[in-house]
Amino acid sequence: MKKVSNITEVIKLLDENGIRSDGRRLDEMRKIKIEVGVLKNADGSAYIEMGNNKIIVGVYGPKEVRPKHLAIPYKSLIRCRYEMMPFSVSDRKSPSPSRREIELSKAIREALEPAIFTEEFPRTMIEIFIEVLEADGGTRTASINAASVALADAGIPLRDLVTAIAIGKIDGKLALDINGIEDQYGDGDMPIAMMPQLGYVTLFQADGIFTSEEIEKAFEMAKKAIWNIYEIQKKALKSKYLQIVKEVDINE
Amino acid sequence: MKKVSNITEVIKLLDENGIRSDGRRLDEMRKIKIEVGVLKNADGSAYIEMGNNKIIVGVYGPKEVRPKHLAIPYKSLIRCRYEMMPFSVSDRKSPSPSRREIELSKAIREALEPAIFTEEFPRTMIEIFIEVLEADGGTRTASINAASVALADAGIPLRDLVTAIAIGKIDGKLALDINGIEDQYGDGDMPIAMMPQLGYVTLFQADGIFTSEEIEKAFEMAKKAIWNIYEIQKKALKSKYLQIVKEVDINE
Amino acid sequence: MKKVSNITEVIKLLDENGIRSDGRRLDEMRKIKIEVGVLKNADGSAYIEMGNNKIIVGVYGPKEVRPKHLAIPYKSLIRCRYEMMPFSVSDRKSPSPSRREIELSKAIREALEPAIFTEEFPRTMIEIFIEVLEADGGTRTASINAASVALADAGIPLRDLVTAIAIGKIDGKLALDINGIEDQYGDGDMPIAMMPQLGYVTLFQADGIFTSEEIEKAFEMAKKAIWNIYEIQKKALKSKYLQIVKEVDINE
Amino acid sequence: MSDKYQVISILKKDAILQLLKKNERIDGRGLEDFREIEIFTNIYNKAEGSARVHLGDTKVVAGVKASIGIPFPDTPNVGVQVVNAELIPLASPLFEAGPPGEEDIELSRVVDRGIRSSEMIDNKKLALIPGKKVWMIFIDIYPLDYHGNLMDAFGLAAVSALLTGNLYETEINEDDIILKENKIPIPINHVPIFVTIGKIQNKLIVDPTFEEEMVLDAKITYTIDENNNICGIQKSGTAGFTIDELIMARDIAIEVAAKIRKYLPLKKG
Amino acid sequence: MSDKYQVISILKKDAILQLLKKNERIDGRGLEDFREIEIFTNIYNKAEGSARVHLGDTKVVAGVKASIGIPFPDTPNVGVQVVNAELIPLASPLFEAGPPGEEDIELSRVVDRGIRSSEMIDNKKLALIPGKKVWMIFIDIYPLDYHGNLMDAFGLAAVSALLTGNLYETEINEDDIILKENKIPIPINHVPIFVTIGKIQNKLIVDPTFEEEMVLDAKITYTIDENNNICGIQKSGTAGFTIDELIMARDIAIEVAAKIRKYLPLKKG
Amino acid sequence: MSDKYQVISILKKDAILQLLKKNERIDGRGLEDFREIEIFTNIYNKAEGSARVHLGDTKVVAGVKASIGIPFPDTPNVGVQVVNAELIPLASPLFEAGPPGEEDIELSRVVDRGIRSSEMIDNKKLALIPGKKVWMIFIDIYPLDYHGNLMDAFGLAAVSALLTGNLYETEINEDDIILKENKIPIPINHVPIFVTIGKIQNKLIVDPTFEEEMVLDAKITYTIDENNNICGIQKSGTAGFTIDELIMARDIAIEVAAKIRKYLPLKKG
Repeated sequence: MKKVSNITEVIKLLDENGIRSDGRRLDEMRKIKIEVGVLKNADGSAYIEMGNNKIIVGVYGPKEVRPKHLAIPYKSLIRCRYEMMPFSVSDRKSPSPSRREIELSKAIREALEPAIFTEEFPRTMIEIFIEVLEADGGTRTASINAASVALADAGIPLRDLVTAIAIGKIDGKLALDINGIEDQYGDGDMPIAMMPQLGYVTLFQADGIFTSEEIEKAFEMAKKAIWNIYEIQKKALKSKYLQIVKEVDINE
Repeated sequence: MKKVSNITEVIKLLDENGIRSDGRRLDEMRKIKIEVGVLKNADGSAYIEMGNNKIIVGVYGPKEVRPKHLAIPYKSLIRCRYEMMPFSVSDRKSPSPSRREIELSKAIREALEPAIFTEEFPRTMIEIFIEVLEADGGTRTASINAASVALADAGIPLRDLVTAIAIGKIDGKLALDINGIEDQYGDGDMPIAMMPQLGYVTLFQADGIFTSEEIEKAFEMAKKAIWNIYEIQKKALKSKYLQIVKEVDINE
Repeated sequence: MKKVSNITEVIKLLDENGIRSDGRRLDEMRKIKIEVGVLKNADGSAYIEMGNNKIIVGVYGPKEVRPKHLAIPYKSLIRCRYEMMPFSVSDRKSPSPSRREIELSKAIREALEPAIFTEEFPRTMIEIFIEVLEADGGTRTASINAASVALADAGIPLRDLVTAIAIGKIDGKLALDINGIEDQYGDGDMPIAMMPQLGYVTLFQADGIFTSEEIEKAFEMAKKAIWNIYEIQKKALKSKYLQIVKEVDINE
Repeated sequence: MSDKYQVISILKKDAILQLLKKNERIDGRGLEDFREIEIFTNIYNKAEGSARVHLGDTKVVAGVKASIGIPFPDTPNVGVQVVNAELIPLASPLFEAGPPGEEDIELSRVVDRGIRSSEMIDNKKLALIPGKKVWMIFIDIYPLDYHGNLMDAFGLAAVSALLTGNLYETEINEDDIILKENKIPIPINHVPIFVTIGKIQNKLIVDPTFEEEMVLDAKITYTIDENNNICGIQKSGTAGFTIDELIMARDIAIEVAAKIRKYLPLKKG
Repeated sequence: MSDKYQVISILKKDAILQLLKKNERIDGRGLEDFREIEIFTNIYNKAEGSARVHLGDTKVVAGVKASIGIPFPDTPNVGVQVVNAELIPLASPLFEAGPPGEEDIELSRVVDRGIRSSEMIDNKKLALIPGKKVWMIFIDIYPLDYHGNLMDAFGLAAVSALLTGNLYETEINEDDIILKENKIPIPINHVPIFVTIGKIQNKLIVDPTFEEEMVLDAKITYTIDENNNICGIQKSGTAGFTIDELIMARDIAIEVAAKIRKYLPLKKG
Repeated sequence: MSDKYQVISILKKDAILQLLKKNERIDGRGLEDFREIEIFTNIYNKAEGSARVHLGDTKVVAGVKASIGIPFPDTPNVGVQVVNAELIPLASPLFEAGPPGEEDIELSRVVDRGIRSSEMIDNKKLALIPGKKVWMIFIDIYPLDYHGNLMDAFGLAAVSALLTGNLYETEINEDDIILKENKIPIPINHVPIFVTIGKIQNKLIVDPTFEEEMVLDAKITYTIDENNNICGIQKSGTAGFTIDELIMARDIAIEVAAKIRKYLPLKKG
């Protein structure tokens, strides 16, 4: 439960020096931490902290499709379930899936599927389970960053990782990686996911109002940030691999 | 949303000359307009305006039964779904099916099924979808009038068309084809559907209080109206057929 | 609907002579009446009155499992549905299953299954339907008493009957077979089910606070009562059997 | 219940049809005879009213619960009536657990309309503070053993439970309702009886058993009040009736209702 | 709709792809042409506003209902807007009855966001007693005949129904709202247009038909207001776009939106 | 989870049983040893309290949310406590998405009763305006990785999140509650520990792993407070216990609870 501030008080998202309420510059990202292989049952998994967002993702598959009649003869069926835990937000969320969660599950699935060689595993399914433990603006992009790492961790062949960031608009200016307050009181939100190496945008949404020029500028800001996150994703994957190598060393 | 009238005001459904609030005599029907073949995807379709009621019906089938285990070895399975759109009534109706809609779906299905040669299409199903766009008393009878035309339009062999009308009771008198206000403030409602040529009554319901004599008189009133509507149904079907013939002419 | 008593009034569950509000001693059970074979459709059935509790149980099976994929290759699937009728309690219960009913359905099923030779009927299912018509504390134990008799009536081979009673705690003292008021205003409730001949406890639950000693004492109290109820169960079964024998005599 | 048609054997079906041609029924009844009726009332003490009805082997229960609630905005001065019926699997292998299906809903709505149209409950007496607080009367009906003609058994159970039911006397203290010790009967104006007549080929039969229902072409239920007025009609089934059949059925229903009425428990108060 | 992929023949699929290579479409349209548009408004009289939209063979309806309700605690001074869309089986053999699935929900949420972000409805004028009573505006959208591009048709229907809708004038009497005889237009600020562009291989096409949707790799919907600002974006489908494609699609969308805008019914009041 | 029985191989099952005969377990533990426990608290900042508990490989989270609501009419002077647990498919291929099943519900109800019976939360301190406004405490529990004995892990997570949780201080202004800047600990009276003991043939084992659960005959959970009183019991599984076994299990549970209690986070305030 959040304390409701005096509503007559104006929320100031940007100070006279162009510094945001959490101290960041407009083009500054929040801290990101990714851990790989955090779950034992899941075939692949990852945990991400992106600012205050805390999200865990598990991937199962490729596995048998149930019920069977949903199997697709020429590719793997991708399923994705994005869920916010009831305690992840200011006012407790009911545990049953909200319309927002259902829409985001589809958008995230369609952000990830372009990266998966689905045609290599016909008649199977790959399941992606995303649980938001704490939410603070940008959970869908953080989820995508963790999920593509979890897919890689599951050994599922990928064309590229999928990397995502949101561009927001606060006090009329574009701002990278907006947080919860900026999302709530700002003027717009534009999440973008890309396969950085291949140059494809696989998630692209917006609400709020953007001019044509702002969209182009937003792509520029996003691309830069996405390359940074991409490195963090790869490092996270590598560190798990290195750890395994070390364990093998020790055991020898 | 309807403006709530002053509730102390008495609703007068019949004036001193026996004229109803919408200007009709007790034995006078509202205007009916039927169009056939209004939808392209449906195998058969019809649109009806009966007074202010506006209803569209689509028929699919005979087609494969899903799930398969519901198939009936010796006849076609008839399915019927009667739905009021949320904006079709004064106070917005929730989009999920109400108990009233579920009951009427059954009653309408059992009004139509006697006319269908179901035994000619074993292990198949015929689906009848009824959407009420605007409701003003008598939607179930208007739905039946449109649905039997839509079944014919789908080329499904019928023993006869099914034709329906409601008899109401207002200010203690039987009234043909009652509208919404008459239904709400009147003393009773008795919808009747028949296969006119064959003389079978396939829907018969009532609420309110009727004497034995009133039931017999109601049948007389209904029969007359039903023959009139029957002609309108046939004309609607014929006009589509003629149109097709004309189109063929043109194309030759 | 129950009249709400003046809430400042203290509920006295035990008088100065150790007599309970319904006149019983602490170790005194309520009256039990069991009738066997009360339903014709069910393969086995029983009706129990245990104090004011009135419960009817029907058993179907062993029968084909639906849907088929739930069948267990080496034993019978036991299903159990415990339901309180909306009018069985002070404030009308909604007809949809409550979380309490779902939990008790599981607990009762797991109290009965140990007594059933499930391995004799692989790939079948046995269904136990429990309907509470009037509830007054101890419905789960009364349900078990009736259900094990209904299973026997269905001719399902049992290792032993299952017999149940609840021990409660009122005014700090253990009390046998607590009723609704004692359950509501008392300090604890500990339902116990046993297969008396075999000495196995198949249901054991508690809420409230009990010391280690109280648990041992509760077992002693329960065992005694369970042997009494066991005799009533057997008599009920025998009386139906005798009745059948008599009917046969008469028919000869 | 979509595969009801597979439930009885062709031999039994033939037997029923052959007998009917001779105006006989498989259980020996005449075409217009109903099965033995037993009614037990006020049997469940947590309910404001209750009834168990046996109609031959068909056994059903109904319970009435009352609570104080808010009236509907368009009827501020009358109580609220809710009827709910559920075909529970206890009563038949054909019934499945789960939310009410179209058959459950039709049954409860026909009972509801019959009670409402006959003005059985004196609804205006259920308004406690007009526009603000009214009695809400819930009538829940369940089958225990299903052997045909739930419609009439459900109607009889609901009516019997209402007839013998009680409400707390109330006292109004500004906007609060105080329930007093004393109980008074549910205010009753009229008593509807539900009579279902089945059509098999061109025969009309009263109170069909389960096996007869399996071969019925269609059914018609008339609800009849004590003045022989019709206060409810519901046709069901996949065939039609001629108008003559419907008028004949109405006359049979009026006669049968008068006979069933004698089994009713005494009205309270 | 998971087996949409089986719905059209491989021959038709090939034909579509072959034509597209020559920048042609199976129905003869140019890549950036939309189908014929017809809009009928205020056609259902129980609704505060209504519209039927034909986009080629695709036919949809939208209805607006208003009622007085309580505002959300965090926005006490603005009205409530609810958009609901359901893919009913009347409109296509691919749609199934039942609660809305992810496709229905996505469609209604994109329409909702477009109306909200463009500030189409002057929400502040819907507050009747700030913090206590506001107008709630429900927009329900249904397909009647589905032949592709429900997104744009749904958006156009919702917008047309709002543009031509009416609310009762109100009078405030302490804490009660009195509805007066007179009706006034729903207060409108801006008008968003929804334009969906499909990507097949490396071609961008406007207003895809059902058959084109079956071979699309991905779709992008831009919502455009009358100042050519973007007030909503939604990418869907199992492939990606290059940034250049997205910018090109944006430019096409702005042009197309301007053309579609001419079909809009006249704003009331 | 109905086909759990197919999940582990017969070889593994045999291995477990053979070892148990020698009072050994497949992971090397003694019969009454629990797995390694790790507890992390106050880790999710939107929650009033939170905990992540590792019990060997089993990982679960619990979060506490508080909001101001209306008390139940029959307990006007105490706060409201709601416990919810859901077996999400993230944690195991055996769990399915969808509304809670009987296993989820049993787990949450046993945790709920243990907290309630032990009077862990000082419920009376949660009444803000008696009869009108109280704190509602929601405890939501989820598995992340399921490797046996969710019961004890869920209990430990719920208790740890409550122990370290905080509520806003409140001020009462007539009928309104004002939340102040300051936060105070959730008022705690007692601390229950949940100990589940499995029975395999005639052996009793503490803290069963997933593989052991697959061969268990039955389970018994005792909830133990800091005075070694029993404040909750739940038997589950398809076999029975002798009374001697149940008493032995109780003694083991009391001993184990005392050991687990040392892992608890420090109580706030």
